[in-house]
Amino acid sequence: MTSIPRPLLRLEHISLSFKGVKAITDIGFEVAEGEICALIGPNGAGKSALLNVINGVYQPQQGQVSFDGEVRRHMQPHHAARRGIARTFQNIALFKGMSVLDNVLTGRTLKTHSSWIEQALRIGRAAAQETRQREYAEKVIEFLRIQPWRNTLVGQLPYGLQKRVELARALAAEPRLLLLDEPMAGMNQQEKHEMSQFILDTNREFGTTVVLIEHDIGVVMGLSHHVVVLDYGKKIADGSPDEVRCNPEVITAYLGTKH
Amino acid sequence: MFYHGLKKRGAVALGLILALGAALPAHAAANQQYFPLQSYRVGPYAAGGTGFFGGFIDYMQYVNLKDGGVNGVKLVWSECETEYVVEKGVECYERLKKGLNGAPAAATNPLSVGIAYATLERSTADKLPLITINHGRTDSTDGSVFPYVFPLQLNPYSEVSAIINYIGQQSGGLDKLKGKKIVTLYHGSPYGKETSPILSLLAKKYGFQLTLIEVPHPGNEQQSQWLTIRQIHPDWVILRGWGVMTPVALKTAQKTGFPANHIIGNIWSNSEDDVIPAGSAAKGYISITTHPSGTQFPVLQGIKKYVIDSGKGNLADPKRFGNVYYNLGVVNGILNVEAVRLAQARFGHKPLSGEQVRWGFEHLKFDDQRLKQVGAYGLLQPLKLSCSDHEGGGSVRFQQWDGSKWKVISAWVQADRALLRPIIEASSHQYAKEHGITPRDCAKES
Amino acid sequence: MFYLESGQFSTSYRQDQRIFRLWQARLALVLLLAAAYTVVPWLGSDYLFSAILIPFLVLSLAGVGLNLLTGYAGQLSLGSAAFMAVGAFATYNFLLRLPGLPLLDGFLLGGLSAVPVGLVFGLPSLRIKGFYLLVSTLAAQFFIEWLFTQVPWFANNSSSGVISAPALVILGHHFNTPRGSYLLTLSIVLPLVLLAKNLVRGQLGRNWMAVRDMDTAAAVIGIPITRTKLLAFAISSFLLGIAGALWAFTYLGTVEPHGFDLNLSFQILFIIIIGGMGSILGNFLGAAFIVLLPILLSIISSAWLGDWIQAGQLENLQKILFGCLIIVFLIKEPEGLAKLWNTLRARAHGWPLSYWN
Amino acid sequence: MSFFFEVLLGGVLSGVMYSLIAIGFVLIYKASGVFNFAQGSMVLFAALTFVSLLERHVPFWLAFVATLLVMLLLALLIERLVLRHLLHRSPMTLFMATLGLSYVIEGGAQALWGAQVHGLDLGIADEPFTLAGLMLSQFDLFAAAIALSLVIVLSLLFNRTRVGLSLRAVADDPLAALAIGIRLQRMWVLVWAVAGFVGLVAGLLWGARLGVQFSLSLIVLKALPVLIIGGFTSIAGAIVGGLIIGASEKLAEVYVGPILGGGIENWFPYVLALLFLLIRPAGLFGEAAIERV
Repeated sequence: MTSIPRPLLRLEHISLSFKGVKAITDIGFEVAEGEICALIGPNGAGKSALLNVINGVYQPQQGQVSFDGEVRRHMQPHHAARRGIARTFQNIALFKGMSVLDNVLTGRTLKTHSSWIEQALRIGRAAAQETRQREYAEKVIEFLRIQPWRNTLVGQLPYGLQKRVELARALAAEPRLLLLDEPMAGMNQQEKHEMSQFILDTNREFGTTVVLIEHDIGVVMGLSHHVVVLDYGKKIADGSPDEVRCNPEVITAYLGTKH
Repeated sequence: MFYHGLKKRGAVALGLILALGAALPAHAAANQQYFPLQSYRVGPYAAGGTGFFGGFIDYMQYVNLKDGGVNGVKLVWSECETEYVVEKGVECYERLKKGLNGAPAAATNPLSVGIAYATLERSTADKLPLITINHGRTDSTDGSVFPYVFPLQLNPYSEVSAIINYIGQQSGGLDKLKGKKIVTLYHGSPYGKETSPILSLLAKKYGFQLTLIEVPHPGNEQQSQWLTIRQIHPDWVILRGWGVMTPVALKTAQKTGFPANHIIGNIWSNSEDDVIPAGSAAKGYISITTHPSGTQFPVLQGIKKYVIDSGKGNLADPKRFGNVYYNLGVVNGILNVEAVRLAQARFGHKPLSGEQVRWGFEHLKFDDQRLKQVGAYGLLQPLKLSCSDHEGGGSVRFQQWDGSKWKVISAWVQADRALLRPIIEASSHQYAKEHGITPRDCAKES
Repeated sequence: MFYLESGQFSTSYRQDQRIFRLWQARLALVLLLAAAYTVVPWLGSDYLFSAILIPFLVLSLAGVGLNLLTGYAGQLSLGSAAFMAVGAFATYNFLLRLPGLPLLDGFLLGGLSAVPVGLVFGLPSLRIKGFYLLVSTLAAQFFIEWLFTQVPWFANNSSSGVISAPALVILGHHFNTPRGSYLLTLSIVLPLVLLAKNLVRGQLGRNWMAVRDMDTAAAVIGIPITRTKLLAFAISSFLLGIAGALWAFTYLGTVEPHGFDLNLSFQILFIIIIGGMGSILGNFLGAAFIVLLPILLSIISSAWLGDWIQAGQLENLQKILFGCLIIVFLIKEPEGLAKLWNTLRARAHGWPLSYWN
Repeated sequence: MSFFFEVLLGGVLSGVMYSLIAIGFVLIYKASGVFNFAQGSMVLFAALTFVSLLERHVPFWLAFVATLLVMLLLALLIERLVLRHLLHRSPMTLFMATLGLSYVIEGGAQALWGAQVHGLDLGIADEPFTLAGLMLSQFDLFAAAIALSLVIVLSLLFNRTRVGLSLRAVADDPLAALAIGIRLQRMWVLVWAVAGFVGLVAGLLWGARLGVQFSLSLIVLKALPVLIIGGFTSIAGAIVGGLIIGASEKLAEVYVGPILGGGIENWFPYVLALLFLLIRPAGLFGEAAIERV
């Protein structure tokens, strides 16, 4: 696929290895503002590792990530968050001891500017902001239709709902780039359908750019504008769903014939 | 037993106090004088508490059974476990100070520096004497500033002064102290440090070479300290121990080859419970005491006859009868009861308020004749208190552990109280200043 | 009467964010406070004040302090007493060496001086977790205890090393009586607890819990881990510092360094375990429990089994009981008395429908 | 100079005692992931039971065996009543549970045997003799020998026997161990009982030193830094850690103490351990815990 005029995210020659074991080898691709990009590939292809590189959980040995024109080799997670990158995790990383509402509210942390002293005394910006955060959180909760569980501890929710709450927490941060690590893993068709709807709506209503990892090819093809295929930590295809679908390497990779 | 009955009803009453959070209406008192006991029979220092309060209770019991109380006023008491913990001590003080079924409290006797400090100002405010026999706040010796506090017999300063005097005797005169090496091994706590300035002062005065070494609380590791001592090679080691520290010190001394008969233990390192755990290492160890152990004294025989033999004794373990802590309890009992008796002589033969008993304490006077009357000659030192002197005695005897029991090896050795007085007054007056107290004029006191 | 609360709907988030959403709760609170300031001081006895209410209030505050750190931010600490000691000795010295310094400012400064200490011993928490952190907090415990015993200056060179309460005077009004100390303590503790409550229901509180539950995720959503943890240590030791000053001056009156030993730290930890980790109310329940249980036990026993169970054995019994309770709570109700209380209320709401929620 | 070595040696030898306590921790931590704060009170309980039996004229070995049985019973109860119900809980929770446990055991020990101090004579003299200009005591050597043989026995137990193998399996991965049919509960009982045994030995040696009494339970506080330095999972580590702590704290007390006013032994080991933590969080011999993202 030809270079995009103004990509929101560009990865160049990213290589990552743990104690000598290569997880990612010289990968580079671009994600345009406002598109939904899917990362696919067999297990251990290095998809999650790549997300972790993008929002700074891992530091690549080589290559650089540029987000919104800003180039950096080393990015700390909270810096990534500040720049507007939010994400969900493959095995849910919610705050189990807190209610759904509180979990979503933690997503607002970067939007809160009152000092803790103001919060303690409930003076100045604190009270007003608390209310504003609450309003926004409620908006997200409504948007993802999880109002009934607003005050339930997330630990007690079923898997599917937890995935939704995690998405809600990510959205609460009003991200420009949303990284979703297998948002539909372990869901039945019905749930997958709903989740895809949420992702599409998010993308449309908030214009959020999305990079997601998904195994269900059907869902991927239906959902994304742009697909990147990884295998053994290398990029083997990159393009529109149709282009990728008929790419021989991809087929072999998926049919698993030796090469 | 009838006083247990009292105890029960008293406790129920206390229950009510708790429930209502309101003061107990003091209904007409039976003819009784009450002693609130902040005792401790568990925890690290249980050995001391059990012995002391055992002796104290047995003596009061003895007075009840033998003479039917003091001039017909029965002695009653109830215990409250403090576990030697200050907070609990305060709780107990507050719980018991109101008296028992209208029987007014005479005085409190917490055998604990910490609790004594924490209840010192309360006692003064509540007009209830606070008896800290052989311990407590040194400057409370000055009764003009501390009217309600009585460090009877011996305060910490007198303690060390007497020890130095004894060492002087041993080396043939205080002038011979010059150039002697003395190490003081002290418990790492305010109690342990309290006497350091006095020791330094005496060191300057007599020109002996003093080294102060601290043992961190609780003191169950002293290898390094004793190696240092061995390095110094002192003539004497003064042991200012507490609880486990003393036996461990003796053990470690043996281990590092320091002779036990050149270690002198202070007043809280002088009981059977301090040496028995050290086993053979304690043989020859010397310590001071304000009262010999043993049961030969008439008063103890009396207690045996009236209390122990009739199965009313307080001790669970009869072997402890007549040991150091038990006898301290008996001595403490004698002093308290005598104070009540003196106060009754002045205010009438009836239950007295703490304020009245205080007068009794302040006029305590034991000469040999009186000591013989109460059957405590040789057990209790002659002493005389006054408005300005709430200590009274200030002399100790020295005892040596022969492996199975303590042997008294000296006559009464007096502390150099004249020397200490100005220091004490300086400190007490500072206290008076801090707390806006105007000292009583003792000339006016009768 | 509980179902009276039905039909109270929050019509704005402001309303919904109230600490006490229901008018019944608010009324109860007002009545409670009114009683605490009028009826109790009027009826109460010295014993009630100085043996029950004051320690209860002080320990509650200390519990809040530790709960912010351990219950909310998830940093286990056994050094609470050390920070209390710093508060007490600092307050003492400020009031001693700056004559004319108002009493309350003294307490405030005491609390503030505990903050840097808390930060220093909190720093390792950035690298180490779980009970490894115990080492750091225990180091604090022993070092501080040693320091105050060792350096006579802290106790104004008094040979006994004991510090005693300054005159508790505010604007010429004396608070040295038990009743006065109670009112003083109450008026210091309540506002501080309110502040703590505001913190934990605000953004910082949520960040603390986030760090407690999963710090990697917390970092990813932009919570500054270092800052959040250190703030927990700072604010916690501030509250503990003030609690320490109260402990020394409105409760005991005099205190020596060993008064702030490991056992006190344990006690405070037990308060939050029994009362409920991650709950403000819990600290009060836990403190009440830990203050009252021993007293009730000893009174009951001396009242009814006085003869055959002696004081000593009772203490052992109580020790055993405490231990068992700790374990039982950890097993059955990790969220402590606070949780039990809430379940009870939930039941009451449902009444008479017994199988409500 | 010889003084320096004496201090060093003395420190090393009291370090041996610390190691004895620490081993108990390591065993339990290895097998059940519990940092057992109650180890100290177990030592107290074991020693108290033993001494009280002796004082009731029970012959030495009988008393020893009887005490072992008591410790076994204790382990059984602990597993039944506590551990079993705390499976899969956070280490913090488990730790606090053992805190409660220590209260129960201390209270029980005193309720059962009373609070007075007991002397204990193992018949080994603690008098010094000089060897190559260095002062030693038979007792120290005896203690060291005991510790050494204990380590050998334990490592044999762990590496040679079938029980030991399954123990290690449990330590490595409880679930897998369950899967291959190892009875977790039984293993825990076993380990706690062994820890009880170690506690008894430690209790006897310490008791002979300090007299058997309440403050025995306080030595638990010395073991924590030892574990930090040695690592929570290595018996060898416990030994080495103990020696390091023992030696360094004594040297510090003698050479640094006077400058600071003495009595620094209580906190010095912790500061030392803290430095270790910041430099080598896993301890000398412990396996570094890797955190999954």
